Amino acid sequence: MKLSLGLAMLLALSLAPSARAASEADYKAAYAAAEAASKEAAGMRNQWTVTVSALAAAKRAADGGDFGRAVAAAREAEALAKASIFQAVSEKEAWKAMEIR
Amino acid sequence: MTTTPKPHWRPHPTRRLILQGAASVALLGLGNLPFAPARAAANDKYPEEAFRQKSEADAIKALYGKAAEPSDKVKLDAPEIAENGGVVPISVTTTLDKVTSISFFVAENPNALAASYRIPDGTIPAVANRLKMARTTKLTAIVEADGKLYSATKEVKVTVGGCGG
Amino acid sequence: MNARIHIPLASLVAALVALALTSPDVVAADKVDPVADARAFQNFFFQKFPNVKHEDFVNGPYSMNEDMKRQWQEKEEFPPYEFALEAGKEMFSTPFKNGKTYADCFPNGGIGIRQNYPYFDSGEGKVITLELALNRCREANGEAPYSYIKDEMASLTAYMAYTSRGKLMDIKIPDDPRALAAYENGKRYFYTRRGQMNFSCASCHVQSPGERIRAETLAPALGILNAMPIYRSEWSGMGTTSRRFVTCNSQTRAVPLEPQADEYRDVEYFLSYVANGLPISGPGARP
Amino acid sequence: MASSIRVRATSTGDITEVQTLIQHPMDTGLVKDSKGELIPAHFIQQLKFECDGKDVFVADWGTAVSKDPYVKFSFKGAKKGDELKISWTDNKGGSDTITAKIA
Repeated sequence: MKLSLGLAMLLALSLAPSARAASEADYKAAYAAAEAASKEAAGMRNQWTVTVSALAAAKRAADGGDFGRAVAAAREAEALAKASIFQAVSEKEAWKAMEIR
Repeated sequence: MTTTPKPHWRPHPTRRLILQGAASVALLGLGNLPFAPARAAANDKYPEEAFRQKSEADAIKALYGKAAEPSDKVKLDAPEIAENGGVVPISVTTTLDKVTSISFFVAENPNALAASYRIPDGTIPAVANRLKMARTTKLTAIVEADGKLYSATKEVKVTVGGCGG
Repeated sequence: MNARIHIPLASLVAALVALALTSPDVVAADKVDPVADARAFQNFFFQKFPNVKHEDFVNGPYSMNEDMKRQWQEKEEFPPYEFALEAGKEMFSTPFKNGKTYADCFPNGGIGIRQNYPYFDSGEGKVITLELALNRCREANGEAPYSYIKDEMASLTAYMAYTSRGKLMDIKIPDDPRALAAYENGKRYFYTRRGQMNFSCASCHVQSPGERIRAETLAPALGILNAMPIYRSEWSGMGTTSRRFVTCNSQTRAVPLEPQADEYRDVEYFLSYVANGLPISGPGARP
Repeated sequence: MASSIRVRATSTGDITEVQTLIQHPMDTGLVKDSKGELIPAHFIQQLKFECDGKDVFVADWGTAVSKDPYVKFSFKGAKKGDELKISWTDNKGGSDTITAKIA
């Protein structure tokens, strides 16, 4: 009994997020956030090629009406952009560790 | 390198005739060619059939029509690891005499026969050239001396496929 | 697709954090001393590869691997950059529409001067590379500039490099704070990690020269620009310094800057300066 | 336009060494371009070297010969100043020919 209860809960949990299909509004919000982070990374002249391709994938998916995939790609682009910003900030000092002295 | 489907390369029949025509005209055009010595190498025409063969065995049969036996008199020089499959420097020299033809076969290439050289009288039986290799492959050099075939083989490791694409 | 990305991403961020915390407490802004830098840079490679002759470092991967060196020497008998070299020589002597030629823009008519490039222009307060000077010469004479990564620029720089073959790299840093700043900016760019691969130039060309990254044997950073421009079998064509910087960036998944951006000019200045005393061997042939 | 054939023929004693580099794409017909279309086969099939009217070397090439092909060979019976005629034809009917003096 306990086992099936656990299973049922697990099942419900995994279904919950996709129950409500991502809407265009979700996509627009996720894309805007990703684009802002990507612009900041580009401003620091430390943009990654994978950020650019993830943003493009998000737009393509949205144009095709698949907002679920579009939101996922936009979130991924945002994460990549943020990682590249973190890299640029930390490298401001970290590079000296590798310098031949 | 993604393997692309191999289109069956066969020039348009009439174009091939024109080519052959042009080739023979070019030869005749040379006019004052003294009649080629009797022991001329394989006929002067471009060995189209041999170049179309896929496997090494078929290519050798199409080009020479006989089998080759390995011989240490054929010295084949090729790199162990090719720096780039697109440009592999390869050379062969031999101490055999009355050599009339030297050819190179790259087993793993789409078509095994890579290059074939006709060595008229008075030309030193040695050649250096640069070939393409699709992947790590057996490389064979064959020397035709006094009507018999002698061969040497070497394995060449290829890390970057030489055929681009 | 995104699950797969998140795992390496998380580990990457963790690694970055760890690196930031553990890096030694960096000495307060130490004074920029190019002379000491160059000596330390060269000694690092001389000690790491004691049996490589000093001037051999300019031959990149071939100084690291005997079998490849033999293949290179065979290619050098009749090198694949022969056509670019001849095209460059012809272009160099063909006058512009206004009758002038490149020779009028360069000291000594542009012959045998490659070893002094890039130089710091105190008027402009910036580093001027050979490729930039060539395009400026074209524009000054009413001609359209060439692309920095295409064959025409490679042919011109190939000819100018050829006329300097054997001369020792001789880059000067004038006593001008802006020149020191450009040199320092170039050094920083060289050691800064970038791209999703999180590599800096040093990760490959200082930490693992002679080793392979996938199929390519890595060249040592010392003298790495002395053979520019290079004919690469992989590109089956010529490559200028700009093309090399741009492709290296995209291979680490960093979006390249525009060719001849300040960072590229400064890192070329840094890399050429620390190679002072090593011979020019351009144009070069590479795998 | 300059010829596509670069040749260096030097004779020492009775032996003349000939090195040739030819500017040619040597496309195999199996490679796709950036737009994903197959680049048609375009390669030199035959390369001939002639000295005072006699063939001294004939090369039959397939698609496995490198881009900007190079070949080196030597032959006897020629001396400084003799003329060497070099000509090639490719599978599209293209051709080029030059004569060079043996140095």
